[in-house]
Amino acid sequence: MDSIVILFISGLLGLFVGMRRQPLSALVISSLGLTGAALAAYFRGQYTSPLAAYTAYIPTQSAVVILLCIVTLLAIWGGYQRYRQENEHTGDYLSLVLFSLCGAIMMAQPNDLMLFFIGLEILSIPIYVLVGIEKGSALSAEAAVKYFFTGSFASAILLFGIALLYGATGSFQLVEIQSNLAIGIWQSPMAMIGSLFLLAGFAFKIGAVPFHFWGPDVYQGASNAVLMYMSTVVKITGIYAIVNVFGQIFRDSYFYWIDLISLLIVLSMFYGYITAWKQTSFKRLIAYSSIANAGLMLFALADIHNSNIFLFVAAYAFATIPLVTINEFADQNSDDLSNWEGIAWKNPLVGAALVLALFSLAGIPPLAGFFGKFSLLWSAVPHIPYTAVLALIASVIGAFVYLRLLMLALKKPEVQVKKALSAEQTIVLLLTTISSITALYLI
Amino acid sequence: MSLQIISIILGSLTLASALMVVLSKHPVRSVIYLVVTFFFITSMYIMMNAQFLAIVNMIVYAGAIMVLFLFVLMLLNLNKEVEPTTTIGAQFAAFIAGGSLFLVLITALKETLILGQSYRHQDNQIGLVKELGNLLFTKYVVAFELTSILFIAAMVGAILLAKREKQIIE
Amino acid sequence: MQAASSIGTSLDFYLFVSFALFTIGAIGAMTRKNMIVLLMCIELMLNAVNLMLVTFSTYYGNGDAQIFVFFTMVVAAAEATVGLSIIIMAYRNLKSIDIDMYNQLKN
Amino acid sequence: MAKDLTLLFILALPLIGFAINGVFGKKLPKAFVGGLATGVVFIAFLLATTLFSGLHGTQIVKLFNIIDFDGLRINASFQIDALSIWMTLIITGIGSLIHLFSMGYMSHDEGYHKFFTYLNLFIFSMLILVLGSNYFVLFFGWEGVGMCSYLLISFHYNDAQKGEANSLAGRKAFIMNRIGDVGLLLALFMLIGQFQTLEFLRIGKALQDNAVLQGSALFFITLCLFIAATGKSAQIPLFTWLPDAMAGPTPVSALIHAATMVTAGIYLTVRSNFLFELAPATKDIIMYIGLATTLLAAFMALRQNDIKKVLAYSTVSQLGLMFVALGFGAYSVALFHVTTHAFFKALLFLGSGSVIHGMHEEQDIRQMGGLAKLMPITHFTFLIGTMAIAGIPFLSGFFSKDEIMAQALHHNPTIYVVLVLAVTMTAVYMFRLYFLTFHGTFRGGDTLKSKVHESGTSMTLPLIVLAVLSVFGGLLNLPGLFFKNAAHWFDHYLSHGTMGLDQVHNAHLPFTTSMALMIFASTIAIGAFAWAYLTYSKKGNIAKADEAQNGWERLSAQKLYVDEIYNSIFVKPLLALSDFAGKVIDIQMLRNGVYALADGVLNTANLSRKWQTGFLSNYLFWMVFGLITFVAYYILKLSVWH
Amino acid sequence: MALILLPLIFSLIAWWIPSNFTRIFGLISTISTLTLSAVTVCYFKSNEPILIDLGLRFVRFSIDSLGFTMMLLTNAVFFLVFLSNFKRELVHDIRFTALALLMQFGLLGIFTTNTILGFYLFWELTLLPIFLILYWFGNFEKPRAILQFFLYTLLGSLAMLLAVIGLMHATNQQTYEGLLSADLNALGNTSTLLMGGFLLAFAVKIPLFPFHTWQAETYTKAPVAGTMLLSAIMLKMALFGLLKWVLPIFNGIATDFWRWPVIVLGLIGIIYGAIIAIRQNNLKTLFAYASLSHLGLIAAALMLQNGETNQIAVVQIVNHSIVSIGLFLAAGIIEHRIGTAELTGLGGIAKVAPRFAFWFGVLTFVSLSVPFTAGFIGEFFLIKDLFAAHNLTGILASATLILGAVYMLKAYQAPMFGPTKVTSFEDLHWSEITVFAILSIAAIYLGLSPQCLTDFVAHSLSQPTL
Repeated sequence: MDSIVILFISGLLGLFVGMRRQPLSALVISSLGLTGAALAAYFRGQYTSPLAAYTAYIPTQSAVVILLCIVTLLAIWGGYQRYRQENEHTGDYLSLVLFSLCGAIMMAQPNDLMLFFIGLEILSIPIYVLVGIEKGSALSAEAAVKYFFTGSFASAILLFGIALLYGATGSFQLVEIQSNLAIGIWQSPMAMIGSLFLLAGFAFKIGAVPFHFWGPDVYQGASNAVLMYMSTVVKITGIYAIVNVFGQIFRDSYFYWIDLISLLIVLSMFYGYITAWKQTSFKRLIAYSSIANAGLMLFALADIHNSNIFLFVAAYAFATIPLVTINEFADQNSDDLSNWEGIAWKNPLVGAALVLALFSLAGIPPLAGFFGKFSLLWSAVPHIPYTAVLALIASVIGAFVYLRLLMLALKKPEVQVKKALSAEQTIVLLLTTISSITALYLI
Repeated sequence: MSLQIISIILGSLTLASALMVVLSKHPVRSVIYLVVTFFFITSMYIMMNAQFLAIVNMIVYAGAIMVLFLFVLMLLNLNKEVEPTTTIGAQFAAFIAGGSLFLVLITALKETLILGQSYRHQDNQIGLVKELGNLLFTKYVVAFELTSILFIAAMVGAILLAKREKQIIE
Repeated sequence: MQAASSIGTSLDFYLFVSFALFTIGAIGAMTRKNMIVLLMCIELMLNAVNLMLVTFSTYYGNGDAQIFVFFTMVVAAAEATVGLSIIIMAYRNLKSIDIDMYNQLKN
Repeated sequence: MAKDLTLLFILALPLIGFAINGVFGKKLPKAFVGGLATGVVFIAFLLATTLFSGLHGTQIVKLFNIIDFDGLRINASFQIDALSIWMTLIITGIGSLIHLFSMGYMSHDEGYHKFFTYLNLFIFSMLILVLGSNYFVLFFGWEGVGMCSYLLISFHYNDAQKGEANSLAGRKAFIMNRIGDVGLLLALFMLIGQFQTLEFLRIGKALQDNAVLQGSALFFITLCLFIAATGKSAQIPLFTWLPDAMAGPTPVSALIHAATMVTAGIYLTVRSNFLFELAPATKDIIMYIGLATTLLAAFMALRQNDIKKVLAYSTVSQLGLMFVALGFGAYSVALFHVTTHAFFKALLFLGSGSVIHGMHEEQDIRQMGGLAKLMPITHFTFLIGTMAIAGIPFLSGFFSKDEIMAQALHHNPTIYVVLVLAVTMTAVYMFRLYFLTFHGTFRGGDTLKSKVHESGTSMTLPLIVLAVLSVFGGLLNLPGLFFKNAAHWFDHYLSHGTMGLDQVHNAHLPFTTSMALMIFASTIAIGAFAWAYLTYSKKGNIAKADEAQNGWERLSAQKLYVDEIYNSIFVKPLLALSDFAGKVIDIQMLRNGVYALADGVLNTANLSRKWQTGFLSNYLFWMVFGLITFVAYYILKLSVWH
Repeated sequence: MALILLPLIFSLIAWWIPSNFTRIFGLISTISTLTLSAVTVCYFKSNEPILIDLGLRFVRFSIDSLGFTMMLLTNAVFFLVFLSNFKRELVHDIRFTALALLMQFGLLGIFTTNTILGFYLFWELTLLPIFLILYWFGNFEKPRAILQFFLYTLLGSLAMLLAVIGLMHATNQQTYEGLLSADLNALGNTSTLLMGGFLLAFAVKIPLFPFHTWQAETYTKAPVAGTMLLSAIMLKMALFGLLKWVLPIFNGIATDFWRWPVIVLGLIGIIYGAIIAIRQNNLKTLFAYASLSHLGLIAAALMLQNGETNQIAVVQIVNHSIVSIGLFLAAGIIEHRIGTAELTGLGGIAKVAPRFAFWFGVLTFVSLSVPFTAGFIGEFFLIKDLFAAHNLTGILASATLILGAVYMLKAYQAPMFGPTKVTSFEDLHWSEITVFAILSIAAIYLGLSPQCLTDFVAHSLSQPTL
């Protein structure tokens, strides 16, 4: 809660500073805001918030908030390069990101579907705008249109699901819903259909097949800075929300959904990875890879109580952000994969970050991505072993996708051209690289 | 019994006007039909004694939002433009999908606990402003406050997107 | 109870209307190519949800759902604002509000 | 000196020679290298004679432990008994002579030190083979001599014309030997399975104590041992490598492919006599294989024109003869022939070496003739060798061969008849060889004739010594009809000091029969001599050119086309199989299959990306579709459940 | 601990070493690791495994005598690889040095880890460096040849990951001793499936028959040093895993189920690999198929689960490392100096490079497992035990002796003897001679006295505790 307040205020401040064309100050304010929000979340256990007395509060775990803040911090730094040059919209961009993050924090671990829905909208609406922030670009406009319409359509579906659930149980409180449903979900088709609508809405948010269509198009149309934010924060929030909502509502009966979840997992992973293979645009590649990763994330639903999604999403975010940063580094205005040829040779830090990020995404130990995957599979394997087998086969295809990108980036060029990273990019790459490695402490 | 008849008539009109929203070729007519639909929905709210919502729906939806729609339509000066058409196949597919969706939803209704149950008139004051106001500013005050973020964001976004860039003018 | 006699006043009728509205909205969203109409269809879907929520609220005698409807309207308003400005922005770029013209991003 | 120390010295000396020559040989003077190599072998021979003279029963010398498992303990240990010492004497004795010969023969070779290194290594391996006290150590030596044989056959791999052929011959020998080795290996495994030990003494004792062993097991063990023996001793079907092995330098042919290594198969059989005695079926197989080999090889030798090839087939034939004896269970007889054969065949090979050396590497007898005057010592010793092998009375070969014939007659007169045929052929081709080489006129042209010379002392000395041995070798095992007391000395010697042989008793024919046999044999030999003299010396016939040969001659000259048959039965199918497996199965089916699978999976990307049409309406449609599928699935599931 | 971490530290330092000193640095670091491990072995008592617990959750280390053997082998292999490439461009490259050292760390981890997850972690850790080495320094025309290697490897290791997870779930244990004490037979068919997961990973690495197609192409196209690392030590990971982990842990239903399938695959590999090798025209491809043949034998013998066989299998593992370093070094020398390893383009090298001919010959004979070499002992006893298990397996396995002679002699004679096609050939450099000499001495020492090794590992094989 305090984090939200801090973020909101710094967002407002950023907005005003941005109006004065001072991008750096806006960045500093936003960074401070994010840091403050993370700290507030960290110290939240130390004192009681006055608002906690109310029934509808936000019980988000501090770890998630901190993760979201850090990821956002990295994202705005990684994408800052562009806004330093075109300082027109820096303030708007930063404050919209911060507002959106408020929504993410609200919806990540809700206990009340109403707050959850509002959070979802606060998260989504600024992103609709952010996608279209490149006003001169037709692609950006198209992406914004597509994202907006699919997004509001999915919101409507989700809302419908919430309404049906309410109809079946008479409450928006997850705890009450659970206790009212305890008589048995199969006695209430309405609740069942409601939860399926809910699931569809979530699947849209994290971009699982067949609700993934917005992903590639929107990712491609969005600028690198926005891509960095939305490919990480939205997914993290989405998966946390679904785990939380389903974990609470179907505390004892989540396994009813397992076969559907398995289907989603398998479809997403195979579709995502296979389609990623033939992409020529980096952003689309990342988009399809994120579809597949969404499938992986859904493993968390196989055993809701024991799953630990944190590691996976963190690893995913810390691998995606440097990659997009490198894409920004490669060429600001194009996302064609040909820009990636031999890019590792332009800068040693880029090379290191790239190798680690791609191997982390491919899930090869001892990098963070492996531990994420492992912790997901650890809880899932006893419940859906055959899905796990299929998922791992899909992972092999995925590894191919990443290795292909890696080979492209590592190809030794005829003439080596050095290129410097900007300061923020350096920081982002350093931090993500280090964090990829420091996952070792998890051993 | 009269209530019953009124309900049925209202319901049918709602659906009819909603269908017209989808079916009419001209966007302005769609807007008008939408306003009509909202009007009927509002009246249904009143039937259920949800007075506050009825008012809000009338003011916000039929009033503000729909005017905005019209405004944008006029702004873009689209009323003369030929309405793009959809292929028959796509329409058919959409219709099948919609139909099955509806069927599926009806299944949800079947065998539901509340099927066939009438209103509970014993506590019908909840839809009044006082009751809701109480609830809104105690239990849901956090949510209420947080919507301000939504609005700020929407505002910033709307201005940001709709504002003409200088470069475009020059 | 007497299902036949209570038609119209019973909840399931409103639910039926709401479902029908939702379906009409969805079909409209799938078939119409004009972006503004599309947005209206989505508004229709949201209204269907509102209607359902109010119905349930009446059934349970619980104000929560009506508060929710209030918030939904808020959200719908914000969404409409942003949506319309996106449409304007897009129109400036492509000079069209035919959704099928927005087909650069694919595969 | 204690016996065990002596034994170790015998083993160590060639190894030392090998090491010194191998490491420093290149920098040392040639005389020293050759002298050292010859010296160590000769000293080993002297040491072996001391062991021989002090031989008393069987003694085991344990060196160290190779492997010690719960069920199986294998030592590097050596056995001193009559058999092993006798073989040691042959190896070191003839070995030192051949070393001496090589000093002259190889003097102009650039690989001089390498040659002696290999020779010493061979002597060492061969000693290990015959001295080992268990099958494992024997196998060590067995493989070791195979390796040395390979190295020495392909010694002249750098030769401009024959280099490739030489190395191919080495390879052929090694591979053929390997096939035999596998037989030995399997026999060893079965022995371990049956007896949990590989020690000769313990196996023999176990068999004595408990003779009721599974008959079929023993049959297979002995069969595998015999397969090993066919490989090493060039019997049918694994004999084709030996003629090819003549590609090696002539001393090598003398030492390895005539005197010592090829007799390892006979040694193995004699050593395992306690096994073979209990497996009569195997003995029959041995006998018939030996018979076939001796006959066929003798036939092939009839029309060979390469001086060494004649001797090679003769060796195969003689080895077959020995196996016939083994098949009859006449172990000491076989070993007696091994001994005499070692003398005269080494002599013949060295003689041929001397001829080749004198003729400047010319091996074709059609280019020779009349060498008797040019190379008197060689001529004389070669004549003795020829007479010995042909069975001219009172030379060594006469006695040893006669013993075998006697055994044959005793067991089966039909076999005797066949053997007579083989022996006749032996006499015929040997005398043909002799007369074509040393009599008549020189056919190699005048330039070559002027260069032909008698070999040096280091080469003639071994010839003389071996000639003496060939003459008097028969004294070792005189038949009973000459000197009652001294007769059958070798039989007694062996049977008293060798495990198992004391159980075996050779059959002795009555006086008149023996006498008749001897006279018959002598007649054959002398008759062949006379025929060859008349044909090649008096009439001056020379070997026909290839084109002029008639049916049987071509068959003989082309070695019955065995190589060709093997080539088309074994080699070509194997190569074809290899090609098939490598190209079709491995690359086309497996590898390309994987590629196709991967490509197939990845190419579905072309399809799957079409799903992303770019039209918003389609996206919405698919979302609704997904939603319906969700719900429909659960409704179905619900109705199935309830 | 320093034993294991040293290569990692070196590999991190390596990035900052100026390129002039790279090769010296590589040599020094491998020597120091080797020395350290050798010294530690001297103080090591084989019945007292060293346990290293760093307080990590999933990874603990314990070094028993088998671990020490493999560790020494690893360190020696890396030392030899660096030494043998001392005159090549390759070791001048920082990337190679650093990656190779990283790989060494991964391998040491595998051989010393005490937890099943640790085993998997290190198993995969080796993948990263070898991929980069293959990609950067190999001459693959198409990326898919590398990808083929990774297709197999990843499929295998992901199967293993599933099996690891399943095993940890099923037994609630993660340490070696814990897993040993767990009763997996109670799981019934599940344990068979779990073992199948491990076996798939191993079958790809070893490689066993249908999973081998990556091998020939990868070996042929990889840089020689990479091939040496792959065949000399990386493949041994799988055999080690089989020997130390899978077979003792799954002893019972699962091993009974898998024994004959694996033995049959191993036998097919022995004969199939050897037959294909006969007609290969490229030296490296030929040796790759030979490797398939040799390792099939070890894998088949390991499945017998016989204490003595296992000890001898260790000898054979070491021997194969020796052989493969030697042979691939020879092939690499030929390729490097002439530019091709195709047999049709080679011949008569022995005339111009007698030293090379000699040492190559020695290594050829070592690989032919003639007496006095380790291979002789190894093959003799392994085939013996296979023969004891079933006569037919023994007979088929012994075909390797015959076919091995056929292709190895071809591989040696064709370039060395044969008609002269190569006229100038730089003879061996001292560093290469040293490598060959070390290999030959090691092979002969083990051949004469295998007991020293078998006794050393006997304890940890017969009573696996830590």
